[in-house]
Amino acid sequence: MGEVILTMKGIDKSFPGVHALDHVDLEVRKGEVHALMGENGAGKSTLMKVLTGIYTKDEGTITYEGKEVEFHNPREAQEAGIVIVHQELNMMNHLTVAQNIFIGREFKKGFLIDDARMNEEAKKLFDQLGININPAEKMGNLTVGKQQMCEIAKAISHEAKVIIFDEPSAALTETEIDELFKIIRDLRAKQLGIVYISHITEECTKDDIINMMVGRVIYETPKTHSMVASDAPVVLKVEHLNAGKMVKDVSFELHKGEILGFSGLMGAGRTETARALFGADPKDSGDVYINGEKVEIHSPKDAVAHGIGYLSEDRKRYGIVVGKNIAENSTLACLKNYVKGIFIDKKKEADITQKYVDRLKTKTPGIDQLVVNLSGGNQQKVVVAKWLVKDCDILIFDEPTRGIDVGAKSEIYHLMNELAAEGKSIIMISSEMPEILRMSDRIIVMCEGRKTAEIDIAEATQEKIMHAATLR
Amino acid sequence: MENFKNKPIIKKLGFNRIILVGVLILMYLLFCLGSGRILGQSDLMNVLNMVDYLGFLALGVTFVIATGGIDFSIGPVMVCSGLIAGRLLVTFGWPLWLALIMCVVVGCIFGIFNGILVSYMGLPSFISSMASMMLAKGIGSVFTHVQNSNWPKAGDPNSWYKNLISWNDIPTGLILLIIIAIICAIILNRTRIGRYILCIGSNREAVRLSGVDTRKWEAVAYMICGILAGIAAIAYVGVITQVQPGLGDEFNNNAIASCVMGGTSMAGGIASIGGTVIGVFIISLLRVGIQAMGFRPDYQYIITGIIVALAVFADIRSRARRK
Amino acid sequence: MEKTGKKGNAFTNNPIVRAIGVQRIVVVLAVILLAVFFCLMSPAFRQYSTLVSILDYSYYITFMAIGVTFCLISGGNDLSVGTGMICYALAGGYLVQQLNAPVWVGMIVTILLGLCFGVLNGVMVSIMNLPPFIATLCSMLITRGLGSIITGGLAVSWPSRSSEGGWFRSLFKIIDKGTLIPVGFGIVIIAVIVMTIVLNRTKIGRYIIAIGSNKEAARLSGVNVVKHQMMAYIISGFFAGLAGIAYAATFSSSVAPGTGAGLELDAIGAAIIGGTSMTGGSGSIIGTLLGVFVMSLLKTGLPYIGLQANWQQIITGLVLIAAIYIDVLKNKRAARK
Amino acid sequence: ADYEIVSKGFQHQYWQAVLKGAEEKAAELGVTINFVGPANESAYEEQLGQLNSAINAGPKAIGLAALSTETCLDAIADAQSKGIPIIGFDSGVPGAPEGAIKANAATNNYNAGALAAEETWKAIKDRIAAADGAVRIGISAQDAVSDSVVSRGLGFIDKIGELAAAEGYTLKLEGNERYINDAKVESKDDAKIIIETLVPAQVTAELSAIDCQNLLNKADLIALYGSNQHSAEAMVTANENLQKLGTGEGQIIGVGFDSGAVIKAAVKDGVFLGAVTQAPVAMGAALVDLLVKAAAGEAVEDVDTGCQWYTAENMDSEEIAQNLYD
Ligand SMILES: Nc1ncnc2c1ncn2[C@@H]1O[C@H](COP(=O)(O)OP(=O)(O)OP(=O)(O)O)[C@@H](O)[C@H]1O
Ligand SMILES: Nc1ncnc2c1ncn2[C@@H]1O[C@H](COP(=O)(O)OP(=O)(O)OP(=O)(O)O)[C@@H](O)[C@H]1O
Ligand SMILES: [Mg+2]
Ligand SMILES: [Mg+2]
Repeated sequence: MGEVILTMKGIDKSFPGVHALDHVDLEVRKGEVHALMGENGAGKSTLMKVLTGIYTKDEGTITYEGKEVEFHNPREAQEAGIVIVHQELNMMNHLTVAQNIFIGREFKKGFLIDDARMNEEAKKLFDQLGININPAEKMGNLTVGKQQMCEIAKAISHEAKVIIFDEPSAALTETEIDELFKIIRDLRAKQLGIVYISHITEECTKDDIINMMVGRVIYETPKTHSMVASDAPVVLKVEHLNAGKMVKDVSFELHKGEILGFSGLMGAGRTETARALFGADPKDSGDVYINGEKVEIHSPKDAVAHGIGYLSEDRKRYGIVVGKNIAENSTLACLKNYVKGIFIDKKKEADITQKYVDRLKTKTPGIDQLVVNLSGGNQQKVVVAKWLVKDCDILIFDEPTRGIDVGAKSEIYHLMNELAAEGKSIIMISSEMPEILRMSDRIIVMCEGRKTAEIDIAEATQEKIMHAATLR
Repeated sequence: MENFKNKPIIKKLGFNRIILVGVLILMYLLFCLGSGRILGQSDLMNVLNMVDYLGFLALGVTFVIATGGIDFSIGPVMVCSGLIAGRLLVTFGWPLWLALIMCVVVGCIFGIFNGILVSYMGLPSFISSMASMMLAKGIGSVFTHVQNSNWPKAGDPNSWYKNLISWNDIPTGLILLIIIAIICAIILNRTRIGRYILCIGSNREAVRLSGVDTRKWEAVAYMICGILAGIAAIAYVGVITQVQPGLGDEFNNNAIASCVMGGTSMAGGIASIGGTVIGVFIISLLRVGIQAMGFRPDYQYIITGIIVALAVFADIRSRARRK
Repeated sequence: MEKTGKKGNAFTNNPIVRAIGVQRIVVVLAVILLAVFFCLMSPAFRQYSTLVSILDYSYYITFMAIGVTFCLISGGNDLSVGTGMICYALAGGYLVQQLNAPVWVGMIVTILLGLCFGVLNGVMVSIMNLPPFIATLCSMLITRGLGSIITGGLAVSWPSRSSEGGWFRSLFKIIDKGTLIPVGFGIVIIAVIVMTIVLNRTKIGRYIIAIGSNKEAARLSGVNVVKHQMMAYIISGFFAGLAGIAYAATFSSSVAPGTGAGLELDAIGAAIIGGTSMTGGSGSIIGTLLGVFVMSLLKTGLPYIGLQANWQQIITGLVLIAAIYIDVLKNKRAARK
Repeated sequence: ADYEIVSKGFQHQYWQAVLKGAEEKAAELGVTINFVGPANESAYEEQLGQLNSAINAGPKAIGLAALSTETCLDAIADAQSKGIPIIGFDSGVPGAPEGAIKANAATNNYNAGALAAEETWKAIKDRIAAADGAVRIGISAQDAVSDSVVSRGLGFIDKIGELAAAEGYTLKLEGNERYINDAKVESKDDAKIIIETLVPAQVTAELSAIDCQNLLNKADLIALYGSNQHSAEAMVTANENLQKLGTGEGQIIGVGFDSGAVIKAAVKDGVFLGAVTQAPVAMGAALVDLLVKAAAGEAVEDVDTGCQWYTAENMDSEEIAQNLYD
């Protein structure tokens, strides 16, 4: 066993409403890969953010190279040799790849930044990693996967002693993942301490050491066969949908009371499909039928009028109106029904909001609580409530459990099954394989904007899905 | 202190609003001391002259700022309305009531125009309102051949419009302003328009994805702003009688300053009509007070600048702490 | 293009075109077209002296616009450059005219004052976290008042060409036996080159772009966001000071207090026309220079073709709307790719 | 203060000279004055606020140079009802109701414009006669709304018209409508003399200078008149590149108005033929004199504080120099 380079002891951190880290211990040794596993929202990212000074810890100690340390910002951590590949991409799209990689420590010639040298160095780095990216390209022009590789290259280019990979594989194809593991093995050989965060068990057993587990897995009883009657009517039919670069000739059907899972890698175009269907982005061609009738959807307004609701993957950006309270968010999609004369009927609004707060078990001191002050899971429930208040028959749930804690997650699963049983039809987009496998009645797999497979739950396996997801 | 802040009544009124009223009173006392006399009714009427038209402008721009936008054209639009309606009244012999309606109509047209540029064509509001400010100035000048518009003087049979602003020492203008402010507050807080406007300012995409026609409602905010600029034109001529082409920039700054001072957030989503009105009073009192104390008018700019910066800073801090 | 989502057409794919940037080519064409149009319409416009005048009146706007470009790229704005410029020129001129200080002292004071207000804006924006719009609106009010207070409300005339200290006017234009040499354009070119290098080849510029592009990412990458955001405003303040000097040097008229409001819009408009994004992260100094020329050509040219004053504003307003709309459409298309 | 004086502005030295005259006189008479003015000459409502403040301060009398009479009427009535006499100065309070203004201490701007025209005419008379086609006289005016500026333009146009008619020439008026419509001169199409008045879109040094350049660039221009300090200074700026103004052969006659370092230098260097100056110091003094008398209830009547034509030759004479300020 290698020498211990980093010890975190009794780390505790709370956010309003969420106890993200509960006295967590972690030990990192040189020349070993430490897999940090746990469900979404288990606190993995938070732990690493505490380590690198992005968040300040409430309690606990960090010992690095024998000394107790406390980093105040990522730069200090970097300088000490701890770098992090963030889960969310942290790129400046207006700068080039090389400029992004060397930001904060540019090569200089006198006063001037030596961009040529930076390009060269970046090229060397990429060659060493076996990736093919033009260092002079603008970051904004790269695909998500390539951006992720740049982020990794950036981390490696530091004189790092400890590198943390926060779910780097989520955006990568299988070949890219293989490349990544090769890189990680090289780094291990160089006696670096490596923390690898993931919640996909398979990924970690590919390598050797599993160091710790945070959080626990909570799923509904898995489905082994579709819960939908074989003669259930088709409520939504999409034919030859094309939109921009990311949606190419997508067709599918959704039955009444069905949960239709959409699987694929990040960037597969599932969100884009949903947005085009919902009218949020313009579509180029394609027909949509609801209950057998052709409908024209050009804006979310049309979609909502036809009884479709869309729960976006990026809650903060597209889901909740942060500065407003629960009641205001809940009635946003059908405020028309809550006016008396020209005035908003606050009483009626409060009643309906309270009803769904109770039904969804939203944890809040009151319905006039601002949504910003709620935890992620409860925010998600507010968005769900919005569509339930509108009484939509077709619900599109895009990554419904992303970034919410385990308890809330299981409640959302429960709720989805309940809704489906009530006869609502749900499209569930998810990047989590277990979630897809356990919740869906049928699974559609996408890759690079195309539908590559449609699998009934009875036949679905992880391998089948992964295969289809990387089918170019 | 924390206790006091958390009292329901205080929470409802807003702690910062109360502080602002305190500032207002303090300023008044300071000016009384500084000028060595009690600033009495006629001084206050003097304050009200400015409060009236500035108040309408600031109320209007509050709606636009609530959507997260900005309107730099309100001042010139106000002037343009006054010019056009005045010329129709005097040169073309339109009846007074029609001219007054024209003020509002011209303002409304500009508001709709701005709304189209920003919400339907997607131009950044800062720069597009800058362009429509040039248009308003240009159109006002072209329509009047770069002449002043002289509205009927007091005593003229056609001068009853002045009674709208002050009538036998009754500050009718203030009453009008308060009524319209209350209407604005109701629109903003109790109706669909206001709800949508605030939500758009807070998170436009989320509102759009909820099936709301955000473009329409955003345009409505600009239209309300234009209409209020038209009403401001009436208040302006009611006091000033004469409108000169090419003016207006000055008024924008004062209106926007009153608005943000009162706690309306430039980022959108948070707006306070009451705060705006208090802001208008502070800026108007500042001008009159500085004159009463015998200082050069220039100090008023400096003090306004400092007060606005501090007020917004305090607001941001208190909001950050609440989170 | 809509259909396939392929990247642009033959023109936009041309490597030279891509290197220079479509927007800039459009602006260059606009400048050339406007110039040709005015030349055709008015013989008087086709003169060397008119060209020199256009240059004369563009210097101060260019300087303001260069500074504002940095603020815009950082994701902010600077509304205080117009009144600020006048305020600094008033203070400097006051020293020279009333207190008999040498001209160079006046010039240094002008620039120093600009720097001070740059620092003030920077503190308000990056440390106090005020929205840039509000922060600079406040300093716009403050500089506006301060200028008059310094001079006691008096207009100030900087030394005329013939008098002692008039040499500073020759920094911008040499008049040698009736021959005009617009040396100021040289200064502008130098400033443009230097600031282009600062923007693209130094840490300051790089970090300002990074902050405007993604402030959080820049922070996580260890960029000192506070310092470099402040830097953008300091640069803007410095150039506003320079603009003050250029204004004093190119106009024989006295510098009047209470003026200057509205000039910042010329500068911001020029930067936007030149392709700087209102949302930060991208922009170029050369584009800004071209934008200034569009504004100046309109201002100078329209009177020459006999348009009465008031129409000029309408046309400039419409041109501005058209320019931004092209930019909006371009971005929309880019987003679709 | 015993007396409140509300001027039109502060930024031109002209007002400082008025202030100087007023202060000297006040010291002499042993009274105190408070002299205020808005930030610029477009700030109507700011001036109204100042006038109201002045009235509220309860002075013995008020001196007023109104930017806009209409705007000030209510306040004037208020002062009247409070028994505070008002004395007009500079452009005074034209069109004020009968009896509201006790007296004016003012330059007669119309006459001042006419004076500029007479002097211009002397210099261009022979050239007009010698010219083959039509000749053009340009006027650069700051605006078309302020009474004093417009009167100086109209006085100039009407006088030229009168002098031209005496020689049998006709006039054509071009440019800003106000100057065309309000002039007494009739505009004829195939006239010998064209008078073109340009007004900038906004009062900035740049736009006025561009107007002047535009005029100077016209081949048939023989004279250019700037009707206040702003416009005359713009002429100097414009001429810097064109070098067309001067008194020599083939040069264009430049005529200015008011004083200030720039215009004085232009007159001295022969760029301008000359300029008209008002007598601000005398005006200030006359104003205070009238204020004191009016407050004492004495009968007062208008004082024309006069104007003078100055050239490189006479500008150093004591009579003129006292009215020239920097
Ligand atoms: N800035 C924040 N403010 C409030 N709550 C937060 C914040 N960051 C994280 N949380 C909450 O803390 C908990 C842990 O989040 P964290 O991002 O560490 O999870 P994770 O294990 O990385 O999950 P994932 O697998 O989705 O990345 C979550 O419930 C999350 O909502
Ligand atoms: N070429 C690209 N450049 C920049 N951003 C991209 C690109 N392609 C996709 N993205 C962004 O990456 C994110 C993921 O893409 P998308 O939503 O299409 O995939 P998905 O299948 O829904 O995956 P997931 O929901 O897991 O992110 C989206 O926010 C999308 O806008
Ligand atoms: Mg995470
Ligand atoms: Mg997605």
